Amino acid sequence: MRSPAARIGMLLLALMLTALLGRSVWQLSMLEPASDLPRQLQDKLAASGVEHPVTAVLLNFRSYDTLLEIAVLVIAAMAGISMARTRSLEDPELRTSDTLLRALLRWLVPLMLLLAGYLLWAGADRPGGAFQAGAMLAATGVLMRLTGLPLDFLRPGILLRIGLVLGFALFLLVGLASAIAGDVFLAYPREFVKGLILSIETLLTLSIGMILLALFVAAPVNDASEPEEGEK
Amino acid sequence: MVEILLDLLLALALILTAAAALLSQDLFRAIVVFIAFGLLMAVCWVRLQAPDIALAEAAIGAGLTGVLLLDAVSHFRRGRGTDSVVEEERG
Amino acid sequence: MSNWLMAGLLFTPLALATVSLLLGFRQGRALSWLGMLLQLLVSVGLWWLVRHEGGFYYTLAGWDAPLGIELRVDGLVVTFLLLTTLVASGCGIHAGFYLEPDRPWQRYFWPLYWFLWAGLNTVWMGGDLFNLYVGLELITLSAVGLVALGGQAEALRAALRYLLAALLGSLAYLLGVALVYGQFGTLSLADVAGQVRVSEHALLMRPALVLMLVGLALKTALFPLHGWLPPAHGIAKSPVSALLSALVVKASFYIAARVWLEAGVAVASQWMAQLLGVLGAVAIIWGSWLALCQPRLKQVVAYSSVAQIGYLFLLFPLTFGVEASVSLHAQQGITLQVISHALAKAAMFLAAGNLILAVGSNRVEALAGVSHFLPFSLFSFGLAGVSLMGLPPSGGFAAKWMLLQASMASGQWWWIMVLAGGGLLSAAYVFRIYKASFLERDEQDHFYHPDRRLEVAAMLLALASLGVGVSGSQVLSVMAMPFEEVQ
Amino acid sequence: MSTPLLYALTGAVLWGIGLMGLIGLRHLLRKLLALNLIGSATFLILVGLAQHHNGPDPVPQALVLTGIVVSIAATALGVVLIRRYFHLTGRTELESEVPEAGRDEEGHSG
Repeated sequence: MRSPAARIGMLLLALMLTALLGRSVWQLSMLEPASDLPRQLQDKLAASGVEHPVTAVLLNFRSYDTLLEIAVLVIAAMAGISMARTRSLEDPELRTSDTLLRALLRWLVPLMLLLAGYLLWAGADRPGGAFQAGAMLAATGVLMRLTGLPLDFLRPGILLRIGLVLGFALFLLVGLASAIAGDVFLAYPREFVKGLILSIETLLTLSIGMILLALFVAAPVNDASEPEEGEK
Repeated sequence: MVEILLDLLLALALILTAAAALLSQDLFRAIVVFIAFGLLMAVCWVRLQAPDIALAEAAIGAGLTGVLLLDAVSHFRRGRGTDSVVEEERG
Repeated sequence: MSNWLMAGLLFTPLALATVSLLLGFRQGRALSWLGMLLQLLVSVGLWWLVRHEGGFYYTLAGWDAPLGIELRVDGLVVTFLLLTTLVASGCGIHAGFYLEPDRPWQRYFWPLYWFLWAGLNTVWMGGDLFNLYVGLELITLSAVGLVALGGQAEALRAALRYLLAALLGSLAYLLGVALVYGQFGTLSLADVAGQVRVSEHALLMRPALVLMLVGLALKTALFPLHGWLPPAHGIAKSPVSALLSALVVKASFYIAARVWLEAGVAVASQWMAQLLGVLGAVAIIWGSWLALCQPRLKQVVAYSSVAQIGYLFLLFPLTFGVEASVSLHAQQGITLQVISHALAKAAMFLAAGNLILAVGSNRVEALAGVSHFLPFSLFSFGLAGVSLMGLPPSGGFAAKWMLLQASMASGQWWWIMVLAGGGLLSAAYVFRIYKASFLERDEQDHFYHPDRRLEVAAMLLALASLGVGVSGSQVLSVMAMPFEEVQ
Repeated sequence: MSTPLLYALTGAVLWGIGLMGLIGLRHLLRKLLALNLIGSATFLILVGLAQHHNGPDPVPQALVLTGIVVSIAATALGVVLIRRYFHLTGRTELESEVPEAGRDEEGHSG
């Protein structure tokens, strides 16, 4: 594939990187701990509206990161559906006639939806939250698709696009609302913080599930393409 | 003591699966090994007392990424119409 | 007042992206005019505010750093916000009339465009190392999406190459951030800068610094990591190429510069600074030379970006181990270079797009005779070229003049030769385009005439790049003290 | 040596493996796989190094969650692009200027 010299070069590069990186990690681990961030987090956790620290960081303390991260997901989904077949995303080759699988699915799908709901609800005080729940939703969708169940809502129409941005839009509006109320961007009003975080998470779960599913389903079979500039 | 041994084994398994996922000749197998890597990562996160990441890694890192890649490989295998398919890389 | 302006600045691009995703291309375009106007008002407002009341920190979500995320707004930042508004609006207006509205995938142009803009604003203001990473990824993914939009195989290949390189760069940067967090226990750049000065183990930050700089250099396309840039910038639609060359590569450079100036100079070594400078110098010469050899017009402009990016990396040797006044001089010179290159390169790509539209080909020799038909666009191309060459009175001249002075004052005379050589080579490749377009050709005299508005957008940006040179001192006075606390 | 430190060092090794894969492999999906490995390695170092002294630290854990979502987005975008690229050209590698026969020869020599 590559010349032997190039291979040895690559190997040396990788070994050097590993050695230097390992040395640096080792040296840094010898230092006295510098961080009092976990302590600060504990102090302020009560004011964040959720009991689970990771959720508090994601949806309150560093909510701007999370907002932009959803934006990144939406971008990927857009790029995906922009290349998809425009009529329908159904893939006839995937349809299965396996009755056993279908019967199994009839039980499995509600169970997985239930699990997704649990993960979402648990996020407030235990491990779980919008991302895990959204991934579970998407996994359910993937299963349904693999067995050929029709997923008409994934047609790249207006409904799909609304679904993709629903969670993001609510998040953004909450951010704006606090700014209109005279506070900084994304600051939740103290008294509603719990409810707001839960509603944002719920819609985020739906949107994340849809985005991940759309990305999976967006099989690029659309032949139309833009001619290169100057080639008409 | 047992825990340290477990951690060492896990770390070794991570490195081996990572190398195997990249070196495997067969793309399909490479991705299956990669999914195994993701699951091992999830165990790792449990050992690092990060259950949130473990859940996300298992669902997103191993599950969805794996399905996405497997789907792509089967797409490559089916080829595009009658064209010859450049499926496996050489060397 | 500042709360309202900041909320407007953060909200508008994201909201525009969301709403325009639900609309078609034409409605999205109409809405985008409104968004550009809002961004202009907000960034002028912020600029005015900072000019009169000084810079400030803006704590997002009401949580102070290091737990929360703080944005920093100072003279330099508002200047870059304003620059982004000008350049992105110019490119957006151009795109609005350049792209074919009836293609089904064009509806995704505006959402990607606005997400890109949101990412740029985030990066200029970012004071949190991880938030900067997310901002960078936002920029990268939307930029890749724009390159690939409705693309042919060539565009897809360029987009994939770009994606792989950019992701590797981001991950190297993130690895550096991970090491920094392990060492200092904070993600706030200001905190890191403070700790580096007092910590006795500060030198252990070197590997993290190297990783961040290498990752960001890959994303900025510094020689020899520039391989992904010419295909991506060459194949994208002209307004997209303009955005990428003018703003996107500057975002990663900006982060590198801030990390370097706030924390890096305290822990770096002379050879690191000189190495970065030498790579920049090679980029200037090699990139200009390759620009001269390219058969296709947009490749010429793209390789010229590789060369112009090289100038930016002279920042590192000219700010390391030199007197504070020299360092400030170099910083101002680099800032001017960023601004004037952004304006000039955007103008050049837009003008190149118009020329290609007129002659129906991307090849340089196909330009023969176009000087009669499209003098306006050709003139814009030339004006932008003047700035790239560094001739007075352009912004490029002011920038290179300041770099020259900084080189002399710090005794690093070798950069002067590079500055001179780069200027000559850029003159050569701009002149080559002119020569091709002034050749007479009899057989073809039916050029397509592009929309007047396309030509105006290019011309305005070209004039602005000239204006930066004329009003260089005013621009710098607004920035007050570049890269320093304005609290 | 503590557990987190062990995993941080594992992350350093994984970075090396991933980087070699990214540069050395040609198949685009394999490159994407290597990038994912590098991502996991980075996350291990981030959490492992931070938790070495103080035990569980929710901040880097939250960062890693964000990072995982960003990397699935990037991976998915990559897969979509690769599939479309394959659909249009029948290729799964970037270097396609070389004609088919030439590539076979190159394969034998490598």
